[in-house]
Amino acid sequence: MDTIVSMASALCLLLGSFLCLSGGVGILRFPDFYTRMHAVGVTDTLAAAMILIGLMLQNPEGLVMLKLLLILLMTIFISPVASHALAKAAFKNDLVPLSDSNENKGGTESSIS
Amino acid sequence: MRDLFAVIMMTGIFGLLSASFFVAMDAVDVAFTEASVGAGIATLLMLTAVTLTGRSEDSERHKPMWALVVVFTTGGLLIYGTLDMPYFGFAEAPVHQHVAPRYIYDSMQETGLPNIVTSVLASYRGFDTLGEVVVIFTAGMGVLALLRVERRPGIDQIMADSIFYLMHERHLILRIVTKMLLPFILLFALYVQFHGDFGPGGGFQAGVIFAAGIILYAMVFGLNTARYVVNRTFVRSLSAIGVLLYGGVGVVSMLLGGNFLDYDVLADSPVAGQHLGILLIELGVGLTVAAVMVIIFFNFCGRRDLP
Amino acid sequence: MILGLYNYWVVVVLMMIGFYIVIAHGNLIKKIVGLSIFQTAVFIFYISIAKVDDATAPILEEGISKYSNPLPHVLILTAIVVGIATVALGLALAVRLNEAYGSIEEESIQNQDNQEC
Amino acid sequence: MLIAATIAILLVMILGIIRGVVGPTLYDRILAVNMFGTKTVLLISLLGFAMGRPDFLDIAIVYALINFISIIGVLHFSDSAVFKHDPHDSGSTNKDA
Amino acid sequence: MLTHLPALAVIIPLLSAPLCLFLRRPLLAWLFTVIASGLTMLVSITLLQQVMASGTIVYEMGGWRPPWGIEYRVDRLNAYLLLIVTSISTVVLLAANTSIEKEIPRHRLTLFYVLYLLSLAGLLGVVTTGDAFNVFVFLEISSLAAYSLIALGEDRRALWAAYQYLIMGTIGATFILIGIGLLYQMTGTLNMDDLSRRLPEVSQTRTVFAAFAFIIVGVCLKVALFPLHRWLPNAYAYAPSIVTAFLAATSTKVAVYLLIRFTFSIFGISFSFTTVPLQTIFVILGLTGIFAASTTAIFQKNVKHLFAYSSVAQIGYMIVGYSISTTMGLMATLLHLFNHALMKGALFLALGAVMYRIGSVRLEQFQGLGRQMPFTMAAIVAGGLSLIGVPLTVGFVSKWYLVLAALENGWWPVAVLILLGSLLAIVYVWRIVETAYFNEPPAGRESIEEAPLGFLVPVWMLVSANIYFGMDTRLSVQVAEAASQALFGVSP
Repeated sequence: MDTIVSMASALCLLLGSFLCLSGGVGILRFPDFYTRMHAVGVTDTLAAAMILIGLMLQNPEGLVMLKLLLILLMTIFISPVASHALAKAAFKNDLVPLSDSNENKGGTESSIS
Repeated sequence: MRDLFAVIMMTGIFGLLSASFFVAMDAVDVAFTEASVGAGIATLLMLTAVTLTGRSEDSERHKPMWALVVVFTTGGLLIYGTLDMPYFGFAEAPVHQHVAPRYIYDSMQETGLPNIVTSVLASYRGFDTLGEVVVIFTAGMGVLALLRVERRPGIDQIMADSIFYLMHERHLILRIVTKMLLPFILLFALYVQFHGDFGPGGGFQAGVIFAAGIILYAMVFGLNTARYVVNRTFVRSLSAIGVLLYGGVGVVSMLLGGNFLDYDVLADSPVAGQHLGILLIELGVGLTVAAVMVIIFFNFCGRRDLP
Repeated sequence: MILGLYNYWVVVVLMMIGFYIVIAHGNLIKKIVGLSIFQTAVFIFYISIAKVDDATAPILEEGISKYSNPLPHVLILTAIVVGIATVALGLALAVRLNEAYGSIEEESIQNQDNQEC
Repeated sequence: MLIAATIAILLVMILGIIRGVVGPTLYDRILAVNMFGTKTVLLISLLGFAMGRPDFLDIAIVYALINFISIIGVLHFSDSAVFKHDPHDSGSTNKDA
Repeated sequence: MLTHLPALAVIIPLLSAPLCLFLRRPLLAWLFTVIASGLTMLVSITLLQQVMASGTIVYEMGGWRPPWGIEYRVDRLNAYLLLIVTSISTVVLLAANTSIEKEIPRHRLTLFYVLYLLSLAGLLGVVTTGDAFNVFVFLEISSLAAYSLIALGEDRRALWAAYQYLIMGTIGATFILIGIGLLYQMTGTLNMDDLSRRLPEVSQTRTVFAAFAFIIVGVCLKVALFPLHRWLPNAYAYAPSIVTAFLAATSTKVAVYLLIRFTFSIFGISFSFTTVPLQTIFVILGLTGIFAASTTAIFQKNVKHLFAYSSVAQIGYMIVGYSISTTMGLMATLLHLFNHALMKGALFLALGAVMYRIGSVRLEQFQGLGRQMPFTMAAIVAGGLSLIGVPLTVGFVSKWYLVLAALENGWWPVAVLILLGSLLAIVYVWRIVETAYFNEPPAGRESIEEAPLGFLVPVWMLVSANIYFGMDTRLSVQVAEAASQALFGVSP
């Protein structure tokens, strides 16, 4: 039983790390803000959840478990909301998404800083 | 980087990074504070200031030679100074031999708290902490003296049309999530306040988190709504009451025959007295810090909507 | 082994970056940012002093005998508060300066002052 | 496993910092900060377990909260006029970011 | 209650500040502040008497023994400084109600008093404490309050001055923090007394040397020693008059105290003056400071600026006396601390009176003032004479001892230069006298009256103290001598 749980924990952690890394590569390599946002916003929540579940499976005692659960809940709530608000704000402030007709790498030229 | 917003974003990252470093260095209490202050409040304040002053840095960047010389001399001197220092993490260093062992081995008997940082902060070096509270109080008063806007008729209307209002109208999802989170944040602040004796945390951190909750509320629901909830005069008095509570504990212990801030005399047994004293002064710290943070933030924001 | 000091050297470099920003840059907000970096670097320095190898955070628990030094932590808690207080006041001054001079650049403010004299 | 996950997260943090430094738009930086914040939460939780004292998760909670608040703060101020005014519209052609 | 005196000296102003916030009426706040400051003065007088009679008093904060807890340690030097700070603060405050009603908007008056009390408490804390880190905390309290107080000035340049002061002051404080950290690293203690006992073992290490350098530079920033004085003139010139009078008379003095405390008590005389070439550096800097600042003062058009530069020059004298590093030299410095506080307090308060009547302190505005405001101008002249060092004023006493100390050491060139510096002081004081007494008042300003009593009483209190202590030197010389002998370890 113990081995199964620790295996599951390791698996979750591994998956989480992989998702993290893919998100990291995404934020670095993708061409414009919205695609980067997509890469990070999606993987972030799941990766965090995976890692936290992996930690929960490490059999901590009550209070720690509760705190982990809280963090998990908060990430699940906060992360998508933040992404949503961010994308919305960017769009409102005239950041044009990259499309085929638009060869401009890395967002709109006007906002290079 | 000439875009000040970008600079501030990076400062925020720096704050987060140094806070993780503090965790790795076993300084959990410090990490707690740095996270809420360095990455949270300080960033927010800088952002507010930048929206008030303009975003770009437009002076010609000339690299003054003298500055480089000064910096290299100081840096060189410091490096030179480190050469004779005990190595990093070396347990036999004088730092770990002279004063610290007593805190580690005896504080449990003397104050009855498992969190050594809290017992040193609140009891052994309680006077420093009184100074700390007064520093933050001073900053609050200073900001108030600099930025306070006299309330005039009509200004409320202008404020209602301000961007606070716009924000309020626009983000439905944010509002709902904030409403859900807010009670939790405030509850968590209370937990940090009273759990500080056993785990990382204490009055200062709790105050900052509490203030952060109110600031969040102000940002999402508008400054006016927030002002309606937390009255200005009340917050001002609160900041003074916190300091007075702290000092009052000291004065009471003086009247009961001990030295200033000597909590031993507050109750029948020294340990119980220490418990009571630490609880009270942490409460004082929390009150002042929360109130001052709110004062600072509200005054910065209130300044922006001047006609 | 002189490498046992590497941690301090990194801190020194950080400090000097902050210090350079404070004294060399002309933008008032940036100066404040530099000041806060400078101070944070000093905090890291103190916390480095407190670290003991193989020890853990100074919160007593059964079964643990080695703790890091709690005193620098206490000092830095106080110093962080002092830091945020300074930052808040500095920013408030910068805001007022911007209202009074219409600029947050050192040079521009100096120039306006010199004209007045 | 904990160590591996920690290293992976540190790596991602570095990638995030690069994005934060490179920009190019402000929203990229905000995104980087946001991601950095989430990763810090995970890092702290992992460190707690790796150091054998997992009862310090309070810090991670604070991080999550503060992260949220500061992102909201940034967005909130992004509605202001100063924010929309781009520093380099008017003549200056400096691109040293 | 007598045993609690050292703590009370700091706690009274510290806790009065938040209480003062509840007083909405400016008059009440003023009365309250005066009472708090007066009480503190009584406490420090009693303390000085006790210390002179029975030696050092130790007070353990929180009841913890020193290296673990924070200790308040009042010896002769502290008690002397405490008396200077509290008495000047009280006298200056007497004029506050009249002065600031014209200079500060009404809704900020209460805040002004709160900040004033905080600044006072911070300075007293720095002076009394026996713990190195506690110094940093209280230094920041007083500095933060001082920045805000300066920024309350009417002129927009006050803001700029406050900002510059903030940057320089914070750099200084951070340097001190680094220095304390390095010391702590080498000794493992923060208590001053304990530090002085544990330092000799490690005094030959490079770390302690670096710590010394950082602390000295940091403190010198606060002292406004010559090349690091840039923040001072503007800060003094544009702050509200009361603030200028208070800060000019106290804050640099407290910084000089810190310098003495760190070098003499903590690092020890032999380390400070033999291992490090501090003596030569400081004599040169002090003398250049005297000449550069006095010369600049001569060309100032704003009288507040003029006296601010003169303050920088006077700090030069203190530093010279200090770096002679004999009992006599240190005694001269300590005397000058006291005397300079008296002179500058009187001068800046009198300028406040001029500001109150005319609304400006530019030199050309002084025309004809000799006849229009005779008492105020007489006070300025008396203060000026004291600055020059004319016999029968306090300025003479300290310069006399300073020259004696230099001669005793065989440094006759220094003695000559000190006297030459006084000649420069004659020039800038003469400029004011000339404008005020030998010119007709400009058109349209014929109806200026003498300053109100609210000003004249405190100004003349300080001026008469100037003259009294110039003639009857027993009290000040006795205390200063005892303090400096204690620092050199000579039993009196």
